[in-house]
Amino acid sequence: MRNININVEHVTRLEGHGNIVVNVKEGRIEECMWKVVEAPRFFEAFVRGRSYLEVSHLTSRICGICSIGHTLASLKATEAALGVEISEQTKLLRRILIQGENLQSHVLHAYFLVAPDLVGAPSVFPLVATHPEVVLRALRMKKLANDLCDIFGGRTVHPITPTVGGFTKLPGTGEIKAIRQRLVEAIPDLEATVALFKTLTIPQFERETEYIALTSDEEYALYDGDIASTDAGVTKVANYRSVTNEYLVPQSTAKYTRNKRDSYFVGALARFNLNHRQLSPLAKTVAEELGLKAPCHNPFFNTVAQVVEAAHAAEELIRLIDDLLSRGLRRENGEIKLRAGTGAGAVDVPRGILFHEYTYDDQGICREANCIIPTNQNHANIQKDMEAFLPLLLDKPEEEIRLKLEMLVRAYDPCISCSTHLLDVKFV
Amino acid sequence: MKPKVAFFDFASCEGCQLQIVNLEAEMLDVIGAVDIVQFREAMTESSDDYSIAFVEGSITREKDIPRLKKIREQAAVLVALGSCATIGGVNCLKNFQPLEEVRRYVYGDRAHWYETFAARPIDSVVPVDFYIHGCPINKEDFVKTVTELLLGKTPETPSYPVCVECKLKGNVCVFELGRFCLGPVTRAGCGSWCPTYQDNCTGCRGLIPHPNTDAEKEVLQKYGLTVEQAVGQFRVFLGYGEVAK
Amino acid sequence: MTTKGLVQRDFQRDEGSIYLPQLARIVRTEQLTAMEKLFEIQLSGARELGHQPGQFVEVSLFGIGEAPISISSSPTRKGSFELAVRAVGNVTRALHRLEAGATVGIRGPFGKGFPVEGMKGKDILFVAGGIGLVPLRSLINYVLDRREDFGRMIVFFGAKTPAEQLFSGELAKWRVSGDMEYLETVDRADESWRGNIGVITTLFPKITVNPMRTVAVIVGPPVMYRFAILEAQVKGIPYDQIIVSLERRMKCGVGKCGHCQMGDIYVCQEGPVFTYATIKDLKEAI
Amino acid sequence: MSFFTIDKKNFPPFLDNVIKAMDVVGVKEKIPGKFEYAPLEDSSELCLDYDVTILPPKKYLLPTRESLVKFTRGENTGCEAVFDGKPLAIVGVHPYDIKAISQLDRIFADQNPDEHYAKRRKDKIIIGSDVKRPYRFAFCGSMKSALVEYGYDLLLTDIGDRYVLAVGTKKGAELLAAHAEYRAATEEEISRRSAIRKSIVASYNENTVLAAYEELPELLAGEAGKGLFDELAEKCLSCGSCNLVCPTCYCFDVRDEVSLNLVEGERFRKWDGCLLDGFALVATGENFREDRADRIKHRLSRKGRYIYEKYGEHGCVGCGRCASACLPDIANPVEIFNRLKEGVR
Ligand SMILES: Cc1cc2nc3c(=O)[nH]c(=O)nc-3n(C[C@H](O)[C@H](O)[C@H](O)COP(=O)(O)OP(=O)(O)OC[C@H]3O[C@@H](n4cnc5c(N)ncnc54)[C@H](O)[C@@H]3O)c2cc1C
Ligand code: SF4
Ligand code: SF4
Ligand code: SF4
Repeated sequence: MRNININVEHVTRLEGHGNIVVNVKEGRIEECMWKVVEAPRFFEAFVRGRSYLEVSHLTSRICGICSIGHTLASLKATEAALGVEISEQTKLLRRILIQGENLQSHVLHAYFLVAPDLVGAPSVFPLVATHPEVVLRALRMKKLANDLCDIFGGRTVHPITPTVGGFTKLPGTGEIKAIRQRLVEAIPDLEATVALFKTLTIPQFERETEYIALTSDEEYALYDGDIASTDAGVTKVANYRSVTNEYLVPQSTAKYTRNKRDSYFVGALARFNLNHRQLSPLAKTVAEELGLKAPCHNPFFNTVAQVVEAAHAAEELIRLIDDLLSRGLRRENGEIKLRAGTGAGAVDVPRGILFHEYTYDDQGICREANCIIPTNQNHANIQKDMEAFLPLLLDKPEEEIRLKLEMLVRAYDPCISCSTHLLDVKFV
Repeated sequence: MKPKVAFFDFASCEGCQLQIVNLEAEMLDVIGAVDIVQFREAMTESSDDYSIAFVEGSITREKDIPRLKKIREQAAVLVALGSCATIGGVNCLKNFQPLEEVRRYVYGDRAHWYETFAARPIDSVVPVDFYIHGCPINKEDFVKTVTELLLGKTPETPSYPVCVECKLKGNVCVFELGRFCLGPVTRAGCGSWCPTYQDNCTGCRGLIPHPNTDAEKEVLQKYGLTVEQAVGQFRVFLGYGEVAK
Repeated sequence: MTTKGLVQRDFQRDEGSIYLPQLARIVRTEQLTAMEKLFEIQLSGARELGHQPGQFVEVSLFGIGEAPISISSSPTRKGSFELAVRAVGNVTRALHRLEAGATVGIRGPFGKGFPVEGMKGKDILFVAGGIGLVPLRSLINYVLDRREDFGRMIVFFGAKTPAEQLFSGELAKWRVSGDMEYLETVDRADESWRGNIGVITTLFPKITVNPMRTVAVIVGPPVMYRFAILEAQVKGIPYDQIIVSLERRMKCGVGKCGHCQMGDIYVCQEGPVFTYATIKDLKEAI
Repeated sequence: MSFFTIDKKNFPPFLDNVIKAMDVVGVKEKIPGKFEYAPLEDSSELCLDYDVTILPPKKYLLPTRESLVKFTRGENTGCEAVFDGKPLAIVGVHPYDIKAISQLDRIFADQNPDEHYAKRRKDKIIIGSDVKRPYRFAFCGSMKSALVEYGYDLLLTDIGDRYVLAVGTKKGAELLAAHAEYRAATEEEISRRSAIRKSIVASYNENTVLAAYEELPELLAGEAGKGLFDELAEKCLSCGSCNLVCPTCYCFDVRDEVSLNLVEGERFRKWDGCLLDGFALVATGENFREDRADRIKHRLSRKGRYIYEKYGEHGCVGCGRCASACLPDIANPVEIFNRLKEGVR
């Protein structure tokens, strides 16, 4: 009988620090753990005492990769707390921004972080020599998404223009028309991406779990909506705590969550399972071509769902931009009336549903803060998946077990530095 | 012979490393000029044989110090990457609240499991050779610094304030838009990123040499902030320095 | 009050750019001290630079930048010219990494040199502090090569330590030369040093001059000027016969970029050589 | 000097024709109450009823960043000068900015002529426009810059329902002939023009420098104003805004930049400012104008003394941009000159 022990320190090609520990004695699994060891940054603790105008800029620094998501969730929570209404134009601009980030993040994850595993390369850099046209295509699509976020948000990492009630500066119509043209020209790149992913074999593994995502009757929800669960139906964002139920575990500086079962999945696959009927036409055909049918319980298909969402993002962005151009852009600078209050806001960022909640005093100073990020909500599910997946791999060489477990974690596209920055707080 | 380059991070949001990945096609020029041997966020292959180390993030716990010292010993050139590493950045906001209360507030009764001390920039622990400022860094700044290192030139950060770049762009001063800007005492190099989008500069690139911070605080008050609020403006990114005390 | 002769200029003239360097080759290098290195440079076709002692050139290292460097060789020595450079920043350190055969860009000669015509027939007191010897050497060798046109030659040279003495080969010749009275000093001696110890002003009492016939030429670090000029005045040398060469930040060398201004004077155009008379009332000068 | 008249309804078509023929920039409203020079796609974007622009038209003659030399490094090291001049019409330039441009023309042509400036300046067409609304900080009356008689190709004066156009150069006349529907100005229109222009000079009477134009250099001579400049230095941020917005400031830094392959590169110049901390700093660490008070006095001396002593006209055209750009409000030349005048008395 075999002894296996694997200790992957700082799994690579993901954001933040996490370890995989596996210990098998004579074929018996002694230890199988997904440990998160990121340095905690106590984010909520230093948002308190800051003005409502600063909070979204500070919480943006929770995560570099989904800083647009954090900014928008933070603004929505602050606007809910202060009772600020936003215009149709602002909603439209924010939808464009969040689709832009989804496109950028999914292309980065699918091409740069996951594809190397599927073609047996340690990273994207060697692919520059072996598959130059693939790498250039990935870079082109990522540049398009980044440039779009730069135009609409001032900056793709830690955006500048989104602010409470609207935007400090609007993009020019010339810039918008130019980026629209590039989106149209990017469709062939998306089709080539689908063709590439059709040739890659996605590991087969299934484990049924609860899936949670934002949902709305108007659209395939990313920016606005209610909380939907495959096990528990729909509930308002305001009572998000009843869904997340965070708890601490010794092995991780991040907190774990559970709802109806002992873990749940958030992210592209959850959004697909819950809202796939509202996908754009191109996205639906891409799902079919890649063999992704709802409900899908294979966590490795999260990357496939991301490719589907990338196609959706491209088509949706063109539609949203046309809507924006037809309305015409107008300068809006509404006054913000301050009031004491508490409010919660949620958006579905690339890695899953993200909750922010703030309490403000009547001077607009933040007194309490709470953020629950997607990767936090997935830690328990990763742990449960690992415990179910390891037994199927016991006959494989140790190297392959290590790679398959790492690929499992990467499929979730986790953002660990996020998960420990902000930890749920029991109002102690 | 291409110099070997490695990327490391401590307490950070990894936005600065992402900016490097966001160089897109120019990234190919970078890997044409240098050999990236360690970059956990994007690469699995890794080696400890490097001569230039880019270090992102602040030091926030005892456990980080040995790892940072090992990097300093190995690297001929250590470059602090981004505000968390160069000046402490947003992590230092935590330093203004009594440590114990912060840990209890966030971790509740299990606070003792998570050790932490006042967040600090890299050069408060090990000597730093060059700085790439900003939160996030400016992509062109990174390429310029790499180019200058390859040329054997001292990578230069502007010693003049953000106002210079703001005026060169013909921006409307954001003080006239009712905002409170730290541009006059903050190092330029970002192309006055935030004021160009009509938001105020919050000083993420650190103070210029010999800043007249008293005059800046006076200006902030003249435009409507209380003394306490004016000092508070300096705590977002410049919390580690005296100016924010 | 009329605006002086303003005319709407016609900009048709098409000359080259005043910022475009010509390429030149380093033919010889010599490490003078730990910090200073000598470069013998030849223009293409060994063309003469056509400089006066005291003038400078802008040396270009493409990609690094440009730096103003005094011409250290005398125009009487043909075929090439010499620069002596101390490594203090980007351009100067990059220059130190170059060997014979390398290419550099040269612009110039720029500025006004030492008033050699006016010094004919006069006694000359050379006061060289440290790197100040670099531009003065051009004048010293010029006077040596035309020795009969000039009166007495008194050369003071002060260095921090014996190891930092520049052009040691030539100093050895000057110590025994009948053409000049050479006095040297160091701030800090080492065991091999037998000579005077102290700052350069300690050499003044060792000589007597006929003040009306004597021209003092003083070049050194900024801090030295006040004291050396005082000593020259104590000797009775008139203000318009005390000559200095000043350093300022220079980014163009052609009187446009504004960095080298001292009051309303552009050091790169009206200097770097000045008589003390012209700048004694200028607060920014010394 | 020949004068023509163009009815207001014929001015937009004239401008649109010019826009079709060449690149045109003009004064546009950036945000309500703030104006800038920017490309005109259509004559309706032009706004002549403005007080001042954030940056002067100088940026089209001395760009904020301008390549001077292109070079290659390595085996075939080489370099060549970069000259860039493309036809451009600048529309709506106020007299003080026209006077400032004429001064730059002289300075860049003096001693070592700067061909980069000359070539860029050569094919610029300046269509001036007399001031309709004086800027509250402007003091052109005191700086002989309320009106100009040269330095423009065409100069518009609004005399109610039509413009009187003064033709400054052959180029201006040709432009009119090629693109405009216009006629010779009548005596009556010309006299209405000079009446309006007299009122423009008078409109600056509330904001004047007490000392006479020729007296300013004395106010700045020797140790004058020591106490005043020390007081201002306390509040000065050394941000350089007063230099950078000024139409007559032209100091520049020169830097090299190389692409990542370390072969192709360029030497460029970019705007600099004497108020900036490192302006006179050399490699050995010596800063020849370290003290803020000296830097402030140096700027004022450049504006009210040094250029006058060399060119016979002051280096300040009284536009008031530095006064509004200075956050601590210590850069206003009117206040400084007047306090020097009082101090002296
Ligand atoms: C007329 C004239 C003649 C000269 N002749 C000679 C000569 O014959 N031989 C000679 O060796 N030199 C000579 N010099 C001096 C020489 O020009 C300078 O040493 C040279 O310009 C330095 O250029 P660099 O690129 O090496 O330094 P730079 O790289 O330009 O040095 C400045 C660098 O130091 C940095 N810096 C900023 N603050 C400080 C500080 N406080 N302390 C130190 N550095 C700081 C700057 O940011 C910049 O990066 C002369 C100068 C003049 C004006
Ligand atoms: S404007 Fe200020 S806050 Fe914004 S990037 Fe530049 S230095 Fe940082
Ligand atoms: S604008 Fe005002 S604060 Fe800035 S450098 Fe000029 S005088 Fe000083
Ligand atoms: S000094 Fe001030 S008022 Fe005079 S021209 Fe310059 S910006 Fe205008």
